[in-house]
Amino acid sequence: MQNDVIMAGFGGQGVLLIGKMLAYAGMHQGKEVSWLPSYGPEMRGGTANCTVVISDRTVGSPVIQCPRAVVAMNLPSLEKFESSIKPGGLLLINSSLIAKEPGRTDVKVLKVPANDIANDLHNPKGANMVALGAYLGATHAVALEEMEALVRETFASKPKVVEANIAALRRGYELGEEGMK
Amino acid sequence: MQNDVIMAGFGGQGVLLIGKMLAYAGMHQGKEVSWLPSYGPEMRGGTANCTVVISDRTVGSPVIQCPRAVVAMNLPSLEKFESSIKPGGLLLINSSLIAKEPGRTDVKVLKVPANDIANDLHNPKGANMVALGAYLGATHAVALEEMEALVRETFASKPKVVEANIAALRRGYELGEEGMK
Amino acid sequence: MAKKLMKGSEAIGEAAVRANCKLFFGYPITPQNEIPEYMSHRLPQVGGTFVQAESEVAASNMIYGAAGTGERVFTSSSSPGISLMAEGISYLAGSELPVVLVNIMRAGPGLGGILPSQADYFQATKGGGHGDYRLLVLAPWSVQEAADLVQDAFDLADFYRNPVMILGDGLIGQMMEPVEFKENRVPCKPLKPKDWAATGCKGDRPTNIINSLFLDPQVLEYHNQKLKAKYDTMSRDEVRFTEYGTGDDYDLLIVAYGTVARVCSTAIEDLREDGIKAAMVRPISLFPFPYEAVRRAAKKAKAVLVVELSCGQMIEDVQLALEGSRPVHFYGRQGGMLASPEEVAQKAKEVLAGTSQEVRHA
Amino acid sequence: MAKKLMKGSEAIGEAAVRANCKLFFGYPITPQNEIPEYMSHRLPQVGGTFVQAESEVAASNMIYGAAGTGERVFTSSSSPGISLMAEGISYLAGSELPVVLVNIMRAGPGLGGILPSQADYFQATKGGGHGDYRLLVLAPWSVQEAADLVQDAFDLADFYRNPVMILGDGLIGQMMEPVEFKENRVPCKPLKPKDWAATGCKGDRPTNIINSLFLDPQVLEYHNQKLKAKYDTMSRDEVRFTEYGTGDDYDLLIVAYGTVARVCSTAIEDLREDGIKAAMVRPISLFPFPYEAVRRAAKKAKAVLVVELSCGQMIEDVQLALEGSRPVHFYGRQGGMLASPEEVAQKAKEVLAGTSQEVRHA
Amino acid sequence: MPETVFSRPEALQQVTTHYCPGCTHGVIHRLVGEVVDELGLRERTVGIAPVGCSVLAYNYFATDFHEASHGRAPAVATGVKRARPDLIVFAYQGDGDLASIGMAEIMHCANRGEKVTVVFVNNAIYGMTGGQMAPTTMPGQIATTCPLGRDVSLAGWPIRMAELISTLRTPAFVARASVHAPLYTVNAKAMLKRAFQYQVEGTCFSIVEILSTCPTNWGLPPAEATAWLEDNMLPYYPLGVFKTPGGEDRAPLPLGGRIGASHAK
Amino acid sequence: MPETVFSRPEALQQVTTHYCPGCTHGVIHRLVGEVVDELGLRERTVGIAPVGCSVLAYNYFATDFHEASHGRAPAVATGVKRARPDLIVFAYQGDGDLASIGMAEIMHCANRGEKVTVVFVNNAIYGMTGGQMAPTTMPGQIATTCPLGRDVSLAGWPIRMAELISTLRTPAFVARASVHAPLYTVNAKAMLKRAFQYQVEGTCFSIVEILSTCPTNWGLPPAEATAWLEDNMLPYYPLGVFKTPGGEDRAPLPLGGRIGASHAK
Amino acid sequence: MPQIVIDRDQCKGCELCVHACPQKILGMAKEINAKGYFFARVEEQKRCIGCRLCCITCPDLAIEMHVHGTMVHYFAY
Amino acid sequence: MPQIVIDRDQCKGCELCVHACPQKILGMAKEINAKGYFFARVEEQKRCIGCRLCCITCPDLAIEMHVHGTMVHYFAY
Ligand SMILES: Cc1ncc(C[n+]2csc(CCOP(=O)(O)OP(=O)(O)O)c2C)c(N)n1
Ligand SMILES: Cc1ncc(C[n+]2csc(CCOP(=O)(O)OP(=O)(O)O)c2C)c(N)n1
Ligand code: SF4
Ligand code: SF4
Ligand code: SF4
Ligand code: SF4
Ligand code: SF4
Ligand code: SF4
Ligand SMILES: [Mg+2]
Ligand SMILES: [Mg+2]
Repeated sequence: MQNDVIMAGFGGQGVLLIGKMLAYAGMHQGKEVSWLPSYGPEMRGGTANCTVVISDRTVGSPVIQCPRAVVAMNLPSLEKFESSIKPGGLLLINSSLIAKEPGRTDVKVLKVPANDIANDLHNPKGANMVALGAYLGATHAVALEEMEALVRETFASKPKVVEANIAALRRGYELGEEGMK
Repeated sequence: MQNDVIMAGFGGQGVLLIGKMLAYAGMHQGKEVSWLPSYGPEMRGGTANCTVVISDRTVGSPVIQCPRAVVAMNLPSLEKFESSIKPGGLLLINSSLIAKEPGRTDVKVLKVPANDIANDLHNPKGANMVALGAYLGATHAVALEEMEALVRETFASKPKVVEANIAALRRGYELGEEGMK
Repeated sequence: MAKKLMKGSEAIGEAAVRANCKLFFGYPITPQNEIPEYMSHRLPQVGGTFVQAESEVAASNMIYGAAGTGERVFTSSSSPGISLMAEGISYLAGSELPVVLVNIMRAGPGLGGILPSQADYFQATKGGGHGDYRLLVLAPWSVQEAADLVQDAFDLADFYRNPVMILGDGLIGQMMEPVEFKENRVPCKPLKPKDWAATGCKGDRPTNIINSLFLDPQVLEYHNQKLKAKYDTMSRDEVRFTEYGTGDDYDLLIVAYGTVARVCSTAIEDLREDGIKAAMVRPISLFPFPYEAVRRAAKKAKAVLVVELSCGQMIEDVQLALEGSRPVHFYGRQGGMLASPEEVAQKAKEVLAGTSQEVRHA
Repeated sequence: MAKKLMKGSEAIGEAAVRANCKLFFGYPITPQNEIPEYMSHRLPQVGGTFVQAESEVAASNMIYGAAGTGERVFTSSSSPGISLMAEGISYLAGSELPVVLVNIMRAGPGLGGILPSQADYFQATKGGGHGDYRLLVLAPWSVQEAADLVQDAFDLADFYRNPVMILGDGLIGQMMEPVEFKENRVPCKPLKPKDWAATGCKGDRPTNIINSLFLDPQVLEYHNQKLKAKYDTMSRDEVRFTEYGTGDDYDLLIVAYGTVARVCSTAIEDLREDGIKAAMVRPISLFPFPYEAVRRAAKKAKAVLVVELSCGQMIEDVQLALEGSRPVHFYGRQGGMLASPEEVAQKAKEVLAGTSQEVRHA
Repeated sequence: MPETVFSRPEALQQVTTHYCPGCTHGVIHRLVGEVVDELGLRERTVGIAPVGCSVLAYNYFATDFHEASHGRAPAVATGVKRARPDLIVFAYQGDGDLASIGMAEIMHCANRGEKVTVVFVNNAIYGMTGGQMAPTTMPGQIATTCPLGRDVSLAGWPIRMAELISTLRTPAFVARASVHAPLYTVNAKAMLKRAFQYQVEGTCFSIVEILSTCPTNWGLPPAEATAWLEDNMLPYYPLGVFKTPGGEDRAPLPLGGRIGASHAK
Repeated sequence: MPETVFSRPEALQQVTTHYCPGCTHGVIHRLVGEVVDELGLRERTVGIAPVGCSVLAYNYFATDFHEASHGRAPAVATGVKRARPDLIVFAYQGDGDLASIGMAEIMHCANRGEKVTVVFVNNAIYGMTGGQMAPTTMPGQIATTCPLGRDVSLAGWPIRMAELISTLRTPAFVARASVHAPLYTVNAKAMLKRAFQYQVEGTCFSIVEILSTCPTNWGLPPAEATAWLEDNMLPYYPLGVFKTPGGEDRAPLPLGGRIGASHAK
Repeated sequence: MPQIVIDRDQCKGCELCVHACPQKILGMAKEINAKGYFFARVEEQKRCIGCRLCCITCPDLAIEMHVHGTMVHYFAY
Repeated sequence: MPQIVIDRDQCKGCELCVHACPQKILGMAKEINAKGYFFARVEEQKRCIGCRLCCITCPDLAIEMHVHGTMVHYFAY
């Protein structure tokens, strides 16, 4: 079993962070993982993305041209990666920032208003957590508990942030599970 | 037919020059020729030598480990090259400066008191010409006339030098021819 | 130590520190800036020294000086920077100094681009500098392997008194993967005191001289032959490779190294799903190249496919191994473009279907 | 012009002048100092420019700038100096600039010695710099051939927009032989106007840019493929070699290049006197290597002997050519020691007697 | 009809640069473009781009260009100028490029008195590669390879290239300017114009060191970056003309940076 | 028992050098050897030999040695000293080595303030390779790559390295001396001793530029070579201390070469 | 009469012009442009004295100045 | 009493010591040494003032000085 995902967004949206958290949680769960950021000339253009692979066995290629899932946090990311998703895969859209309708019909499309939810939870910076939760809910790539433990560990020095992020994560998770029904 | 010779002596004795003249004359006579100076760390030590090949056909190796002839203008040169001469070859010794007896018995040894002759001819710098003449007399590697023409050409601006050198050349040539009888 | 998720660049730096290397001299260049950056904060913590050299030329000579004292030292760079070290590397090899060089390859030639490439294979294995010398060249395919090989590299360098190069690509440098550093690691080679080092000649010992100059050609020839004998010993004792699926039957043998070999391993799985049997030999040591292993593994196959992020360089070593006994095919991407498992699988199918053209030297 | 006895170094310099090269940038190094020295007095006579660069690094970049204007330019150096040009050469190739580079090889690695060697074969033919690129490499065996090849080199460089290297050894540089320069020499390739040169963009023409940077990997991949196609064309059209005695029967084929091939030609004659039949293929272009010629010529022979002033580098190309079809043997001298006809003949006898060991990659 | 009194010079292409917001590389490009225009040199100018943030300069100038290898722009410029003395050649270099890896090439280009112009952009950092220490990085300034700030006892003091070059005996024009505020920019342009003029006249080598900001790697918003430059760099890197071709052999003491204009911040 | 008041220092091997008759490289070797002896440093000294006529220096000194590549001795010295700060490290360099190909390395070594000592032998020529022009070759001086004499309009003026290095801000000891006549040699030794002492104390980088003869490539008998040095080099390369670690940031004007001794010629 | 024209799509929103203007008549828009930056704009054209400091400051050549009628420049540029 | 000892086989015959000696008591031999050089020698030992200039000058360490009894040095070396 392998889960792989490209997470993409603006520089400040924290996609590299949730990618790393996903990889970490996978590792904690005893899986093989890899995390690969895009680097290159476009780096400074303001968009960022990373590829995470979580697998039961040695990770083959850490570069995934046709990922099983894409998490698009903004419009340019949707436009860049939509076409690459494996047929039958998952396209998770941050509908707070993306108004455009995706064109793909052969993938499962999950719209999550991540920023709106984060704002509702008084955690405006937590949109990435919502998206991460939704991704987990939709794929069960790693267990929610594992991720919650990681959040506690990561933000250990800021208890408020821990709680806010766990709330965001859980809300996302629910939406993710629901969406896949 | 190939003639090859290593000419060796102190830095100031003009062995590189007579080597070049030999190659030039050979070329003028329509032969294939090569001239190769020693270069390398010992260069500054004060000794100099060159290898000249004169051949009817394309010169194979311009490096001759076992030359058909050696012209030794001083003792270190004799010591360095004596052993390398091809059996049956020629060892021409400047007996003005070399008192030591050569050890080889399988080569023709020709002793020419080059400096003394040059001094006698009031051309103290002409010892190299004497040696060159002797080499030509002994081997007929190129014709004496050819070499005389070259001397005229080389020192064209200094008629006195031309005459002195031609005299030295001729005297050497005689000794060379005689010695081979 | 527990597993930690680390960037390849940082794992390489940390591995050096754990191999008791306290000295780094280097110059920034993408995509390996994380290595000097890591060393600049890490080395002072362990009492070590980080020096940002004025250039790669200088860096290669600083490690020469440092290695000459017998201390462990390394530098890292990327393709153009490694080219600037060509003279220095030839001196390091000629003077038999143990250093570790990391080349996180980017696409060339010239300024090229900053994305991954494997186009420095020739330079690394056949000698970018002048004269007869060899680097021991190790090519990791994962962050963990990078960390392991870096530690081995220091032992190998000391054992052979020879520069060892870690040849990775931008992916190795940028990727994060779990890494575990073993406590109380045992050197992979027995290590002797460095009594040749130039550290001040106490008492009556003759002076120690770090040198590659031998004006007497006969002495230099002996030196060359001594070096050659050393490289021959490496060729005998230091061949490293892994095999993938060679226990089974297969029609196609893939040869690939570094991260692109991971792509190939995925391709092989995909091919098996399609009922096509392929296996892989992955050279880990590029010099010495696993000629024998490739030759042996090719026996079972109908054809051999070499996959590289270059126009084809390692393929020559594969051809030297095979001596015409099997047709050799090539799939390469260049310029920072990466080969995908799908492309490799596609090419594999073409090879077996006879629609791919064999590579020969006309 | 009448024949003149010239030193190889001077003949090279004069050949460049006659090829209408009015620019030289270089740095002194033994054993090729006579080339810059010659240019420093000769170029001003023809309205040209000689610049003593501060280093070989600078020299390789000066010729880059000069070549970018479309003017003919060359530099020369010897092994360590060529290593310092590795980055520059990669840039020159990547930016497709026509320059002529002369390497009068000396013994290495490191500072080594100053006597003749052929140990830079790999560096010259497989790329000392980073990235996928090739130099067109020509190896003269006589002063006349050096003069001829230098003139051709300028034409080839212009035709292919690629650096061309003349690879000689200290003998070629120091030796005097008769040389003849033909008047009204016709270029060996048709030459087009250099409309790509950066010489100021008059009027509305788009700017001309001399460049090897392509940040978009797809664009860089196209660039790489374009370069590869050029190298393939060279491999098809620019192979140069001569054969020696291949018209007759022979048991042994010798492969050697440069001055050492002359030694081999003498050895072959000596061997014939002893009743042993040998022939030779002498590659003149080292890249492209005459694979086909070697393969063809080897058919008549029982075995092949490669002779080099190195530990064995061209031998790999010979092996690639032969694909195991004939046993390949090697005779090499290193460090500035020269092979003699006697030694080569002796080795030849051993090969045919079965007492020499074949070279294979284990 | 309104008259256009300020617009893009012809010597610059109509494109957007890749420079970060507020990076003064853009200002310096414009100044060079304006000078080239004003002297009517565009059609015979060849620029040399460095390896550094300005590596793509050839996309921004409407003149022929060479892309040089890191630090070697002065050598490339030498090659161009010696091959074609009729061309106007300028090299555009960063501080890592010129003062670190390219130290030998700039010193020798200046010392040979090559008739070329060097535009030297000193932003006290390696911009392109992500903020490593440059030879010009200020004492205490944090960079990715001196995470605790430059320690002069280990890395030495910042190098003042204008001063260094101006001590050479060979005649040259050497000046330092800044573009952190508009009236300094006016002065910078005047310096550049003199530099190019000396080349046009075939007089001498010319170089203008220009203090520039790197908001991204300094970790400051653009306006704060200009203030940081003023407060930290100006005192150490005084502005002025350090050498003129007719002037003294030895460098005059720097003129003391301030030009007679109020500083807008 | 007579007392030996002058003899070969212990830090020199009992061998004959390969230097040409009258070449002052030999004098400079002796001075370094004497200073190393007098300071008791032999057993912890590591020398760095350059590529140049002194390439075999490791055969002449009785200390451990590194042979550096051409121009890079300061980088090698940096490597040695940073690896083993307890060692005393000196680099011995010629003018082609240090001022031409090695310009970047010497400037940066000095600027980082590496605690090493550089013995810089300026003989205004490339000795080893047969007399090509060096950056220090005098205007009009004939060399094999400037057969009509150095033309400063094409090759620039000779570079004064001591002056150049002394303008760097990082503390250092920088001096120029000469060995063309015995009392100058006495002064040269004093300079070298100060230079090594600064290193022993861990104070700073130190360099002594020493004017030296090359009778062979100047084409002069040794005694005429010393006279040529005095007449041609001294006026252009003034002797003196250019910088001390406690001294001024900017270089003092040279002290004006003459030391209080009659010149034996 | 000077007229300042800011090309909103060339602007990278660095705000340097806003700081440079002695009249303080430039400001930042609340919207973003095609490149995603909040761009600069002229807020009170009529107070503009035509000093060109904004033009000279802009690193991205986003600002042009046009003049209707004649105008005196305070300094040469 | 100073005593100057010149090692004839270390000498390369450069004559620098001859020029350096303020007493002009050194000269060159008419024979050559093992290296092939005309070597320097002391011609009038008793006029030697022990100034050491010859020792300091010699590039080849061919000159040693020994002192019998005490001696004042004119300058420190
Ligand atoms: C030989 C080589 N070494 C290193 C690099 C990596 N590199 C690219 S730009 C740069 C530094 C640029 O800094 P600077 O010259 O100050 O220019 P800036 O980006 O600050 O304008 C470096 C080290 C390279 N491309 N080539
Ligand atoms: C990379 C490289 N370039 C060039 C040379 C050739 N080379 C050897 S010594 C030398 C110059 C030496 O001159 P200098 O440093 O002045 O020392 P000197 O011989 O005068 O004492 C040169 C150019 C070399 N060995 N390596
Ligand atoms: S990194 Fe710095 S120098 Fe480079 S473009 Fe950005 S702000 Fe300018
Ligand atoms: S060539 Fe010159 S520097 Fe070298 S040893 Fe001879 S005299 Fe001295
Ligand atoms: S011209 Fe002057 S006053 Fe007008 S907007 Fe620009 S800066 Fe402000
Ligand atoms: S200075 Fe230019 S880029 Fe910056 S905000 Fe003003 S108009 Fe925009
Ligand atoms: S010590 Fe003085 S006086 Fe005596 S020989 Fe030497 S130089 Fe002459
Ligand atoms: S100085 Fe020394 S080498 Fe020269 S002549 Fe006198 S003793 Fe001999
Ligand atoms: Mg910078
Ligand atoms: Mg010198």
